[in-house]
Amino acid sequence: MFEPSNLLLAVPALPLLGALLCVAFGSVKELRKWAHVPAVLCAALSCAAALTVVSNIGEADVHFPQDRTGEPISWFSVATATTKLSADFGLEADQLSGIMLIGITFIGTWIVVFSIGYMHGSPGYPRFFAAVSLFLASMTLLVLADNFLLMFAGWEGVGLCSYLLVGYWHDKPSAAAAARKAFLVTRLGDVGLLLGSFLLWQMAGRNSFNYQFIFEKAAEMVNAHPYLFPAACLLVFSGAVGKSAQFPLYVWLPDAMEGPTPVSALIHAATMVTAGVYLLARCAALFTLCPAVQATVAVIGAFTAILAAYIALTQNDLKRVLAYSTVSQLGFMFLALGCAGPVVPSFAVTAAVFHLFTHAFFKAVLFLSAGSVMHAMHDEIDMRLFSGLRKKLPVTHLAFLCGAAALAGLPLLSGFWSKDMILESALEAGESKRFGTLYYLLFGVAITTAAMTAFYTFRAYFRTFWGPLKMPEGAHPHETWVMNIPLLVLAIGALAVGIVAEPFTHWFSHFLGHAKTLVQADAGRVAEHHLNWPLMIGSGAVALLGIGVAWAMYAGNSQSADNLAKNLKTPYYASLNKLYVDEIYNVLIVQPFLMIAGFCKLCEAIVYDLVRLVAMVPRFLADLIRPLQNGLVQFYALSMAMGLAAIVGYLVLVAK
Amino acid sequence: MRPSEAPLILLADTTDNALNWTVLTPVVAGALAIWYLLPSPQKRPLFGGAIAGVVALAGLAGFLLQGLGQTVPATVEAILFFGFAGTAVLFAALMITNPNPGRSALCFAMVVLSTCGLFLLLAAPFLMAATIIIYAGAIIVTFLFVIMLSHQNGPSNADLRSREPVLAVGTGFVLLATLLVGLQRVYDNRSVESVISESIQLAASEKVDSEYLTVRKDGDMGKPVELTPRAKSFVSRSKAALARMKLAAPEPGDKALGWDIRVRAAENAIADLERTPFKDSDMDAIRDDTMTIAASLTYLKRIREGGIPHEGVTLSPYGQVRQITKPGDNPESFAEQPPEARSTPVLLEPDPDLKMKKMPSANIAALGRVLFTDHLLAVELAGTLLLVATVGAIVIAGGRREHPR
Amino acid sequence: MITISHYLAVGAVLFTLGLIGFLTRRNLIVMFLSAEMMLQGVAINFVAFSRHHGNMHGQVFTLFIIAVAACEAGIALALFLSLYRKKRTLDVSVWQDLREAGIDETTDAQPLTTTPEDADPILTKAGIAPKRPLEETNV
Amino acid sequence: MLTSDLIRTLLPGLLLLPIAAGVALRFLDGQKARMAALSFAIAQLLLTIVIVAGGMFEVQDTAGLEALTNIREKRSGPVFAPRCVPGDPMTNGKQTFTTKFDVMPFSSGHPKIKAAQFFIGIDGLNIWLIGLAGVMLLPVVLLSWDTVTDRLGAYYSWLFLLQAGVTGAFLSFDLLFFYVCFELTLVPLLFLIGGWGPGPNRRDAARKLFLYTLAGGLMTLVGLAGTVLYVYDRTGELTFSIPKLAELIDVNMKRADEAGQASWQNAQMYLFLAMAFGFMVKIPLVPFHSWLPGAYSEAPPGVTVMLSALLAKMGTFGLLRICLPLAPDATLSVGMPLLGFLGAFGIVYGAMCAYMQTDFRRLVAYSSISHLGFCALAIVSFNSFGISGSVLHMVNHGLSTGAMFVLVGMLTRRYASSQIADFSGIWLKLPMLTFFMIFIALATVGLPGLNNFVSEVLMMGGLIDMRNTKVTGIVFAAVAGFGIFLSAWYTLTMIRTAFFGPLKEPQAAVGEVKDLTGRERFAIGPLALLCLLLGVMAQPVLDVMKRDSDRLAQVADDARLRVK
Repeated sequence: MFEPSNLLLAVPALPLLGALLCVAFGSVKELRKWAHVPAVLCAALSCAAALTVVSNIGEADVHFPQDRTGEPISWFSVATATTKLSADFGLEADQLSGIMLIGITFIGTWIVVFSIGYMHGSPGYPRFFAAVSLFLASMTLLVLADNFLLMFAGWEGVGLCSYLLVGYWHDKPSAAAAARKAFLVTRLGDVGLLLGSFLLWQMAGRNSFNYQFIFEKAAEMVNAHPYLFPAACLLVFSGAVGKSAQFPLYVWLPDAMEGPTPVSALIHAATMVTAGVYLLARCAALFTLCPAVQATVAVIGAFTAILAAYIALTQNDLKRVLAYSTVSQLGFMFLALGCAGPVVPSFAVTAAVFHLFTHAFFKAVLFLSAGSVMHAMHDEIDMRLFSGLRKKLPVTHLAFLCGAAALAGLPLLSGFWSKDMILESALEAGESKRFGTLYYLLFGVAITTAAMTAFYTFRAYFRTFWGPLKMPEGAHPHETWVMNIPLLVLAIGALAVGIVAEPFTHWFSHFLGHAKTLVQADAGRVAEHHLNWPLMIGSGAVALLGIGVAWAMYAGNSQSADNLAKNLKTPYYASLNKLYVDEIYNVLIVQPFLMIAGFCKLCEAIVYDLVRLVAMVPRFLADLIRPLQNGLVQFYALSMAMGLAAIVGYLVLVAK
Repeated sequence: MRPSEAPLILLADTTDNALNWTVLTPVVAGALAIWYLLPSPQKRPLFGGAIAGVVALAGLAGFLLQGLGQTVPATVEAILFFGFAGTAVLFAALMITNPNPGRSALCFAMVVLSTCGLFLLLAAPFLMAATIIIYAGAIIVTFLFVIMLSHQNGPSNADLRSREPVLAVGTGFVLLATLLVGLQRVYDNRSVESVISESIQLAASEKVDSEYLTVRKDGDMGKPVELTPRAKSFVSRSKAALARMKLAAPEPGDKALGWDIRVRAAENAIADLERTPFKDSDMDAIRDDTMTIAASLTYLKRIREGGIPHEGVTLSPYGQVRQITKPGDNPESFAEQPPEARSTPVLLEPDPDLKMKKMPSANIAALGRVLFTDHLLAVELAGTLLLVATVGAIVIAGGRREHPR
Repeated sequence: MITISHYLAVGAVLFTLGLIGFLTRRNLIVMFLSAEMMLQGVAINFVAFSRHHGNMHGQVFTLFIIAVAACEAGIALALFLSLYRKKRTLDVSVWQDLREAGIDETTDAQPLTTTPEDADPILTKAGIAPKRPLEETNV
Repeated sequence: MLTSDLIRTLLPGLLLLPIAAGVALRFLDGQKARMAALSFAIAQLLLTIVIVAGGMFEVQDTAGLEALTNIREKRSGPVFAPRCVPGDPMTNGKQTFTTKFDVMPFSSGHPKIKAAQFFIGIDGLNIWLIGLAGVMLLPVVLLSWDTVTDRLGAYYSWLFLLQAGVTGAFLSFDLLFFYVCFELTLVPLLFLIGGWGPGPNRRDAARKLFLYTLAGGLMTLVGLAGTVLYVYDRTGELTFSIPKLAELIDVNMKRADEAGQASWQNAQMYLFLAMAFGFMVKIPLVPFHSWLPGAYSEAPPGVTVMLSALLAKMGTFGLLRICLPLAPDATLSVGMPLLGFLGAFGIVYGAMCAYMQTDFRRLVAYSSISHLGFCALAIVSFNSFGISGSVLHMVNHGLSTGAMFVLVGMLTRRYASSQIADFSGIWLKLPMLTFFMIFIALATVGLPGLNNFVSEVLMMGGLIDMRNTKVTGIVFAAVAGFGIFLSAWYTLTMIRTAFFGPLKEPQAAVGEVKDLTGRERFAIGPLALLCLLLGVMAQPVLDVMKRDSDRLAQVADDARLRVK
């Protein structure tokens, strides 16, 4: 029963059970306020199961069902003599999934705990926990699935939960709009992912969606389909772009902040948005075969990183700053993924996944702190309305500071190490023959972004917690233990997880480097683990520079920020208005789409009655001969006689 | 030839009996006369219609005398026929042209009476009597009553105008022309006779190759030659004549008469003639073919004229009741004999077995026997129909409302 | 010799004249007489064929024609009467109600003016004095 | 254990019960009619369950079929093998997959001239559609409970006759019987829409539906008759049995020499076009769809459910049952590009139009066009994935769109408006209805774990696997994928407008507006449950249809080789 393979099944099954229990609790009036209990319990148990599973990942991966030789448990399958389209219910935990699992279940559990306090008394309390549990189930399914279709099921499941949770306050129009936007924009990428998976399936001989099966045929596929294969990779990548909020599909993520803050922390910072990173890491064996695609990935990642960072510079909404920073950090991860190939894949991918891992911690703690602030400020999150809260919310302040420092990449904190690995990959990729210059350029972009990151993070920090005390009306700041404990736990994680896991022990990269997919992608190359001191010093300096500027501008009550904004009007407003991307999309995509739809409607109005033209033909003919029906008996008789005379007369007198 | 093709062959047979003067004269003049005389708001001079009517009647007589290919000797029967027929047609024309419905009814009575005369000539005395009693006696009188009941006083729209006179008259007379031409085609045997005589003539002629075929120039001897137009016409007329003969094919049981043999022989001969080109050596074969055609057509024509010879008493088509003699051992030679030789007259001969002592009583007896044996169901149905009609008439006409206005 | 074809020709002429009468004349009774005359033409044909073939079937047919004509006459005259009562005329052209909707009625270009006729004489029911039109009582 | 004999005995009951109900209900009215209709619907459902449950095993058990296969051509075997045929003559206690119920004999005893027969049976293609028909009747009756108020007896009577017609078309294995049922459905529809529709344009909509689809159906009749006569001309066998015709064509196409094949292909092209036209109108594919929005929006809610869930499926079903096996080469050479293009175009066009609709019913109607375009598009891939996916999608779409219309009907019954813009924040007022609406909407957009996902994946697979026209297949798949996105687009937009946001209600139609009653829950609950069930456990369904979809794919493969 407690064999690893069964526990593997328990990892997604327990949260699913939790979700069902939450629904059951919700349907009983007395139990409604206890609806968090099953969610928390199941999340915790799932976490425990996940840890057990990960500890068992050694030489051999953990599978469900355990016996690989027999027929897989089929969700649905159609097979012919030579081909097979089958969605198998097969779970597999390797090192990559293991890392993901820990992040998801551990952080998820603490966020669920935090939610108990945060969501207290809100309408639809059971609904929230049911959705969160369902999310955990889907997300773990996503990372554990051993084939594309099952992964896609989890992929869509998290999308659904995101939709439900962003639209949690469904009577708020902005939340409703944000939910729809989040679902639709990611869905656009998902379609690409589905198509890409199918193309891979087709190229691999139409037999299986299994990762391993497809990866093993990757080399053959590239040779056989020199154009289709990169296209398939790009399609898969488009799925990742949608889910992980990369340019051009990132626009949903800032809007998704309409959801409850724990949701933002869990789904839109720590876990779901990293699914794209996970996917690309998983498919590293495919992507490393297409350098052009890899370069695209890197460019998109870097561009997203700097774009989002630029927008984040001036946002006044605390959660939005964090949202854009999430986008930006995800861009970093994609940049690292895009370096795999020129760099030893296991190194670059490890960089990305490591950043993913640390980012999950510090971004979660940042969001939760922001949530705590919001909770205290009577659901106000506009930084212009409050300041100087460090006295009122000491635990929150502390946690936020930890998270912000880690995010900014202060040396020795977790963000520093992971960001450093990414920069190093980019730098190293610059030495490659193809696209070398490009990667150097991207490195420059990344360094700039790092500086901006430090600046905007601490801008938010200083504006919120420093300066004179200012609070919106009706706010009565308080902190409860149920919210504080998760904050502190995650804050410790944000500080320590980096230095513990990687820089001196290389435990993380060794562990991850053994993942089959990465071994295959490495193709025999070995990653060198060393500390690049100049780079480390440089990036530390850049981070400190950013923080310093922020301190100078916002810590005191100086007018320098306002002066700067007045002097640099164009860049300031561009950033404040998010570079007008929403407006541009509206003009470039939404409006043309609506115009096409309107055109279709117009066509429809025509087509709808077009068939009546056909009906008019007999009516017209009838109008021609209707006068013959004049009601005179003799006329009818005459017509008959004339007809008879004409026919017989023709036959007898005329016809030869 | 399949049975369904027969009428089309007949209708398409225009090699002779095309629309000719004997048909055109009565039809055109009759159409003019009727159109002239039909009631119309415009007054038309009466004499125009009268002249056209007289021409039409004369034309009709001409058609009957000349157009049907039968000579009409001046017998009493013929005089009576022309009298009755003329009266019937004349009064029919008057009936439809007279504006006064009462007079129309009287004219119709005259038509009925004339028809009865024709019935008598056709050896149907009972029908004559019945028609006079029922039609002239009962129906027309009822009509007169109705006419009086609807007290027609003065001119009315209904009587002084005609609906579509031109179209109706045209239609009617086109139909009449069709019928008359059809009659000619079916009953006029002159074309067959001409084919027979021509083929006999050809068979006897020594100049067959110069008249029947193209005249060859010197030095062309031995080369094949084509048919002359005249020869082609002969072949096609022979075909038409044969087709006409085949229309009257006897019942399958009478094949002993040699009908099929003759038909096939003629067909082969015609096919032989059509098979051009010819050589000099074919001349005798051509003569043989024409002889075969002549002999076959003669034979077929005789069978046709004599009706279908079978045993028993028959009313022969030309007014004689004759007893047909048995074909004997040699049916072919029997059929080659003229009809008179194949039967013996029995008219007015007392024959106790057949109960035909006197013509009128014999007619009624025979009619009664047929009615109550072969047509019993129909008689009953007719009786029921009469009853139902009586009830219907009472129901329709009976319920008079108090005041219609 | 008078052959069957002569009789058929006469029958055809009668038939045609009857047809023309039926098509052109507008008085219901004359139309009916025309139809009867067509039947006469047919009857001549039947009797002639009867003689030609030497059997009685043609004559039997004619007999049935007479029977049917009698029925027809009875029904038709009853119908004429009831029609006449409705419109006070025997003109067939006044009955054209079954034409297509929206098609104009066919009327004569210059209708003859006819004097309105009196209603049928009404027999007095026992015990009830007949009602008179108002003008007449005033006079 | 349900034996095939029992099912064979019960099978005509699927037709007779609704007919009997139709006759009986004619004499009832009011509450009595409702209760009687409900009883009949439950009886029909139970009968369907028995037959489908038993038939599943019967259809999967192909042992008898193998024996039959060995007798005939080595590789092929019969194209269709209807199981549990009433009137099966049974040689040696084994099914012969034929019937002896002659209805219209064309000769007395000539061995090669067969009669038109009462030939029904179940196989992998129709068994789930029959199940669908049985399942949908109950919600329809329950939905009509308070949405229809006058002449109830007549209404339910027509409804049951409609059910009989649809079931007959699905069950039929005789060409004439199929056509008769196919067209007979129009008569009840005409009366139901014209007589009980809620709007003022119902007469016009009913007439348009009737004439339009009748015109299409007549073209199909021409095609069907042409096929029968052409086969008679070529093989000397006159038969209306679909399995027999399919087999004759299959075998003779293989045996024919090149010239024979060419002439046969030429004839098939015209026959296919004629046959497919009626089905294209019925589905409907896009240029021939203009009867649909009117009919869907003018019909009473229950009838709309029937229309969307069952009637439309007759078209796609006909493509599989009739067009492909009876004109395989033309279906491949002409049908694939034609249907594929129209289907692909319809997906996008229908979705675009759906987005622009302001009325709930019209929106769902256009979404139906889009989905059925998907179905038709997947059929033309003509491989096992596409065909089984398509058949499954017929069932899934029937369930989800049917449920969608049930919900729309419930909503519009409560309010005197069906304009989407009149509603907002209905979630606050009717949470349970909203729950089901979102659930069904998610099923419609193809969320994994719900039914449409499975069929959509299979259809996508079929399109990608569309052999020998690789690029077209991928383009088709891309369009289909885009269609999936578009369906989310318009559905969620509708949900957002009407169900999210602050509360805004139009004027109530009758009395106070309350959430779903027990009866309504009973109508929609099972449908939602089935959606979930089919999404999670689709494998048994696919297993049952496997043999037949594989065989059809085989027919298409053979034709593919010839067409090349």
